[in-house]
Amino acid sequence: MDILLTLILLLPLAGGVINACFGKRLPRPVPVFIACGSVIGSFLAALGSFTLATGDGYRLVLFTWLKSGHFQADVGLLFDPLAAIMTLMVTGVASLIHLYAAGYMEEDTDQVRFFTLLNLFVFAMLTIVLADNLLLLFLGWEGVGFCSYGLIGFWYRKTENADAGRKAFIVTRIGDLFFAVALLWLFALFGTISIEGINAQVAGLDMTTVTLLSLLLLVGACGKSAQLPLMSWLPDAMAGPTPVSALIHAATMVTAGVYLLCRMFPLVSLSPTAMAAIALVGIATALYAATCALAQNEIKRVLAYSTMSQVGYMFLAVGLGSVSAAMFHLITHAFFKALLFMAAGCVINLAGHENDIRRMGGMRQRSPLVFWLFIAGLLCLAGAPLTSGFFSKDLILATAFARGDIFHQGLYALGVMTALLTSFYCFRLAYLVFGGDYRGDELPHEPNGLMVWPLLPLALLGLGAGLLNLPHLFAGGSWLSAWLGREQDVLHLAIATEYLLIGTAVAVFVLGWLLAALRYRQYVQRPASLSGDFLLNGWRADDLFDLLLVRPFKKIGRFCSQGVEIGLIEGVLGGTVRGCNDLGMRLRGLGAGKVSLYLQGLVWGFVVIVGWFLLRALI
Amino acid sequence: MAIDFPLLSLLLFMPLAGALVCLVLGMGNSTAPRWVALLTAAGVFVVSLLLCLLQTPTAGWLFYEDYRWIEQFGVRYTLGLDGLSSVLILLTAFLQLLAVLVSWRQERAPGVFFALLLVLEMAAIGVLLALDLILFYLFWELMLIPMFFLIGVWGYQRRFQAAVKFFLYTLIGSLCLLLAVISLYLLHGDQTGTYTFALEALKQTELSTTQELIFFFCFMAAFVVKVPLFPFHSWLPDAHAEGPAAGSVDLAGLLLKTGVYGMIRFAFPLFPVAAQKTLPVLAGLALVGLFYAAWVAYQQVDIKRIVAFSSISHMGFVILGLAAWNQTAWEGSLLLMVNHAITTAGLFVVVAMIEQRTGSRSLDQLGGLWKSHPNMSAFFLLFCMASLGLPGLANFAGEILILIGVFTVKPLWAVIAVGGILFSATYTLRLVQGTLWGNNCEPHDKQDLHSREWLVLIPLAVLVVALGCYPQPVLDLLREPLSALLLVGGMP
Amino acid sequence: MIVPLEHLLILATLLFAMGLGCVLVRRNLIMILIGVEIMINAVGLVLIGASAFWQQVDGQIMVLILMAITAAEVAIGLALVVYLHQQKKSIDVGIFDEMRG
Amino acid sequence: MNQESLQSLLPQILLALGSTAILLGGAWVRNRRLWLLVGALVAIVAALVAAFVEPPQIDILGMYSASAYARFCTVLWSLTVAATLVISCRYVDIFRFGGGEYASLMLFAAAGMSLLSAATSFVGLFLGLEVLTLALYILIAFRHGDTRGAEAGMKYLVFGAVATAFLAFAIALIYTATGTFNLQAAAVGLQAGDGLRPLGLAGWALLLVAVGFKISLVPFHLWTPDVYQGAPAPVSGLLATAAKGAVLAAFLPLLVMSGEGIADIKAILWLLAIATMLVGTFAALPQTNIKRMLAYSSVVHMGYLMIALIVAGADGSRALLFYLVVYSLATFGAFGIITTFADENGEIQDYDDLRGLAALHPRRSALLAVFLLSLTGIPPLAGFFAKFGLFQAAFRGGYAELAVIGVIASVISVYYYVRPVIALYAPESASVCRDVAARSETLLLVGCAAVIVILGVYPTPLLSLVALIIP
Repeated sequence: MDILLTLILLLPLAGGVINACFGKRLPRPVPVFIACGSVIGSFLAALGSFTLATGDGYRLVLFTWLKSGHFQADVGLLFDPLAAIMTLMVTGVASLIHLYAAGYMEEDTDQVRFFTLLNLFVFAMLTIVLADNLLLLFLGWEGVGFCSYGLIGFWYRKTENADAGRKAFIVTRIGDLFFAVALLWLFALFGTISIEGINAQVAGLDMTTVTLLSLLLLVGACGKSAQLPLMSWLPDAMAGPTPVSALIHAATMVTAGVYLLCRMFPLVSLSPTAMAAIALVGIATALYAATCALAQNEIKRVLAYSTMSQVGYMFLAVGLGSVSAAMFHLITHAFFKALLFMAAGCVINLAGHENDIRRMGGMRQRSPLVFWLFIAGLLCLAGAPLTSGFFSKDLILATAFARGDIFHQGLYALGVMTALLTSFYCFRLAYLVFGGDYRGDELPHEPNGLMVWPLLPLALLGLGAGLLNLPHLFAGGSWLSAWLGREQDVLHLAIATEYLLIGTAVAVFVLGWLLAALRYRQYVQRPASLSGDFLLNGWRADDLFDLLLVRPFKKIGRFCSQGVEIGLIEGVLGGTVRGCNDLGMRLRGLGAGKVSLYLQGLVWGFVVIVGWFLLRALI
Repeated sequence: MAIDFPLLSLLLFMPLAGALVCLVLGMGNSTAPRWVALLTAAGVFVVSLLLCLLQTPTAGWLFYEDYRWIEQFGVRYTLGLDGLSSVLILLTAFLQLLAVLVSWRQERAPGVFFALLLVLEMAAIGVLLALDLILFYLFWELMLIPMFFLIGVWGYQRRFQAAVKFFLYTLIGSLCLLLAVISLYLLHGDQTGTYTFALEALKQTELSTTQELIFFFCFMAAFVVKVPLFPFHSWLPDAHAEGPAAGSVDLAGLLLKTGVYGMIRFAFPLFPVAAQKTLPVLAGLALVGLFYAAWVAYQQVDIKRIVAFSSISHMGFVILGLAAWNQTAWEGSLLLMVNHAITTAGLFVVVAMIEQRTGSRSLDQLGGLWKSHPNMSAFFLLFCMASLGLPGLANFAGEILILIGVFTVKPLWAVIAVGGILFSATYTLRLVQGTLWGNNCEPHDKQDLHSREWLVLIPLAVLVVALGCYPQPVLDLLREPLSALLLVGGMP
Repeated sequence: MIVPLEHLLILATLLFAMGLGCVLVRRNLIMILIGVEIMINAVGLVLIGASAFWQQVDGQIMVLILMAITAAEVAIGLALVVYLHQQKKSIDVGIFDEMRG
Repeated sequence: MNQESLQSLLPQILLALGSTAILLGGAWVRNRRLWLLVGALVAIVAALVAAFVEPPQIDILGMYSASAYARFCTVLWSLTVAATLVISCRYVDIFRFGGGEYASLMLFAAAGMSLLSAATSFVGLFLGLEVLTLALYILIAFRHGDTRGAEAGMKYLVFGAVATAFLAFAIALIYTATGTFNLQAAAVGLQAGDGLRPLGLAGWALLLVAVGFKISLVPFHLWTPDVYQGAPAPVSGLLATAAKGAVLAAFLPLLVMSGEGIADIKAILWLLAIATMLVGTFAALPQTNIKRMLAYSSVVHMGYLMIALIVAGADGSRALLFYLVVYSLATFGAFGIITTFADENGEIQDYDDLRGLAALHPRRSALLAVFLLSLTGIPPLAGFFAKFGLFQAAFRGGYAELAVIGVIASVISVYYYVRPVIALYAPESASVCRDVAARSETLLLVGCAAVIVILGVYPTPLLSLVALIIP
């Protein structure tokens, strides 16, 4: 069993390393096989070892990474239900994405680098999932950062792609710093960094410490999960190839934050303040992203914002204290968002590598299959009744509602509001892309089989994943909550309320659809409105950050290098040297070759000496 | 335990012999010296590896040699080797081997060039072995001469200024050291009646606090300049920018290390009280330097200068760890020092290769190298990632240990220092972006890595990963000596 | 002795000072040499006086040695004067400032 | 004047006779090399005699002493002269010197120096000094038809003459004050608080001026660079090393004693030392002519030696002797290199002419680098231990401030010492192409460098020798 567990982690790593070292020398298709094979292999391994994950889970220490004084960091795996379900999801979705990528990147000359990074990414992500201590988790945490840097900037010849990659790296790293501080502090407090160890001891802490720690973790999570205020990297990250977007934004990286919070839930949940903060961040991001999504013109950017918004829901769930709700939505979202992104990739191909939805339309005729797949995804996203998205989102909102107090009522209201916007932009997207007839002029570019058929299982999962945690109302057993051992997350509401909530959800969905239908059924060229522009640029957040962070950073840098380094330090040195030289010049200038002057020097010396002696003789 | 056969002297004089042979052969043909140098460096490496393997993690000296030398001054020829020195010596030998390979195609006066390299190696090893202050000082100064000529003769345009700057800076520091040593020696002599420069004996000198502080400052003047610690760093970028590739490798790999070594082997144990008093100042300078250097690096255009400033920034990290004064932090510092040496060496090597191929070192003219030289770029990326502290690669291991060690003592320092990780990301990514990505550079030499360059880069890369994932062997060697030194420092 | 030592010393000092003055103000090499001669003669005077004062002969021996040496010096000096005159057609020390700094 | 005293003076007599003999012989046989080598031989013999022939009596007529110290000095100067003669072989040919005259004058100077450092009375001292100076007058202007040489000779002459006058007057006054020519007695007599003391003090003032001129202390140093630049390189070498060393050696025993009068003199010396170290250092910085640079460097080193002179005592004296030897080796070597670089169109002095010479003459360039770095005092060259001993002595003697100033000076000195070295190793070669050095020259210089390196690594032998001489 240990072997299997190790293989989950090892296979993608091996695949990545092999491709990195020898990929160039291998004949063309082989690296792809290695990449896909390794990931699928690790998926199978995950399936195989799934049974291990019961109760408190299964610990496996491979070797000691760092040991110094009291500090010890093992490379150890903690395979508990949470990790197990996450592992399955990651490996599963990743496998499909790899297959899709195999098709998508077929002609790309730089395939090997792509798959190397993809594999390493999966490895890093799995490290996050399986790590049994925070330092190892941090390794994965930074690892995904690096891989996404490499993948987003994959087409590096275009500078803006590289810039996007850099932005992603740095912005997420800002979050990482807080995480790191939390890590240090936790070690200082408990003398250990093992997740179990920490969670076991948190009870004793005083409230402020807990709150601060939780907030630090929250900011860390925000960085990776593109929550306010560290969200600005996500839309730009669309510069990367579509499979990357799928992998980073659907399945894995963005959900890492949520996962971290769930991992550290025993700690986080201790502080109501922190919980409220998490919930607020979540809902705020959800709303913010939804509004931005309304105005986006690039299909992938719409999806990116939608992701942000959905992850916001997950944070909300965590903030509400319902891990299972968060995980539930995380998983369903992974399915349908991966589906959406990859379908979007097909659409883009169909539109002849055109990203702009204003220049699409009529895609339905071009490929009905893709159309249906995409719609399936959209329905889930918009929360159409009985789709997985419906159930997961509903659970979150219901939980919020169930809390009853005004604060949570407010959260609920905002959540519903967001849901409305979501279904609105979903159908806006649907109409603009598929409705009407084609507005662009590129020739269609048929997506090959490898790009289409991995979507089918995802579509099925997306539509059906609701079963994972079907509420009692629908005669479900809330399996996921049970599996995660969090029965307390299961809601027991009055039937009436349940129906009320579901009613609102459906109503909101329909309302959004109708509005979208009214507005976008027939495509009309609209002049860019000020508000639209504002939303399009994500509330001008980038300009804000530029003003607050980037410019001052550069200013200080210039001050240091110009002012201090060259001006002060070099100036002082140069001044000293020049001073010495001038003095030297003046000294050598004495006499100037004239004997008479030399003699005067001699006499002056004589006078001084005699003067001294007279002085001594007199006194 | 002591062994009769003078292994240490062998280790010490092997390079010297090699250097002499190089000089002699250098008169004639131009290919012989490099082979001699290579063989010598390899020999030294083997011996030092042997010494490391022979290590049993004990606090005492594994090897110890002590002979009469200059009775009139009470100077003795005393060498000692423990885990600490052996790690650094191994590092030195390894990097020197690479330095020889890097400068394989040295056309101008190869005999002298390689001789200087070997002398430099000898001096560095001597510094790491010497236990008699004058002997130590001798080697300490001896390091200057070869480095000075390497920069001043085989350097670039402004080499004279750079060389002299380097020379003066370091000389001022070390002459302060000399004065302190002499007066300490006299003080001890007047107290005990035996005039000696032996480290162990001088530790027993009774000093008033003010005396200690003065001596400590004089000692630190030498070491701090070598490290270099902000604001005494301004010789380093010039030296790197103007020096040849091998020179940069040695600067980053050998010279900088000796500064830190001097602190923990001499300055701290000799003057524990003063050290304790001044730790906050040290930490403050380290922190300032950490960010300052990062900021300056971010503004640079010359990639070699970027790397130079990055290494200043990293040394700030190291010093911070020392200032924390506890086991974890010190182990971290030493580990980071080793790792940083390897990473930076790698960076400089690749930078030299880039310059060979493109004839430029300016970010404005470089870019898109991945297209033409994927392998070289891959290595560069690896080293850059290591240098920005990506977990699993070399530098991170040291940095995290330092941070943890510091946090347990002074949380605030650690929290500030964490910011340094972000800063290193900013300039490193700028460096990567300016060289590898984009497409505004047409290198005149299309040839990707050739065999010798593979030979240089692969070991470095392997080490970068290995030390990142499993630094335990190094840490085990360091543990005992460091804890012993910490105890001398007189703090739990 | 008839003349008191003080007077002699004063006279000698004056002589010496004059000689020095001559050396300082004159730019003609020969004049400078003459100035030096005057200074040395002052020395001789002092020595004589001193040996009289201490009732010793050493001083007078010294004077003889001094004379001999001075003679040699002057000989060389004049030779050099001739040589210089060949070189620059002048013995004004002021014009010999080819090397400076 | 009995036979013992003649025996005791044997080395000096050998030198004097040798020089006259060569002078005579030179009239008939006009073979330069021959006479140079003969001269060198004589000098070496004299040195050997001084070293190994035990003199029957130490005190010679109360004028000179044949003490170990004096004999050590004799050995030193004779060897220096011998080396200078050997190094001059090619030089003398190039500039068509009268071989006989050159050699005999050198020997004459040697005799003067050894008498000077052996003197125990003012008479002997004066005699020795004058013998030396007279020889130097001629040697400096020895290059016929060279205006700079003539100018240098003139300048040296004027100053020499004035200094002689000062010295003579000083001696006269001290004699008047103390009634003895014996150095020790005179210095002791200085203590006596009788009415004549002011006279004695005045005498000492004049004496200091004379000495200051001879060993070119600031502010009496102004002639130095000009003379060194104008004089033939080997002669400059002699001027910088033995000529100064002899004077210092002569006055060392005086200051070893302590007392009120000496204290006053030390105060003056203290001032002079500081002025000399600093002024010399800074004046050397902007030099672009290696001979002038070396002149200023010699000024600075005299400043260092002043430290030892002030510290006095056994420590100081030993440090001084050790330093003197090491300094002489290095300086002689440097001037020797310049000598070997000379050819028909003159010596190379400007750094611009030195550029890239290393490519043509790797050996000599390396040697020059060694010599200059030794002067800088960088280990592992002898200069380091010389400075080390000096500063250590200063600390012990309670003159830490002098040591610190010395350190500062030597830091700055790095700049002017390495400039020519870097010029030598410049990639682009200067147009001037020099012919190769004679084997004898190379051997000699390599020998110097070797000694410097060995003493830098293992100074014990010389240290113990010095300790032997100064108990």
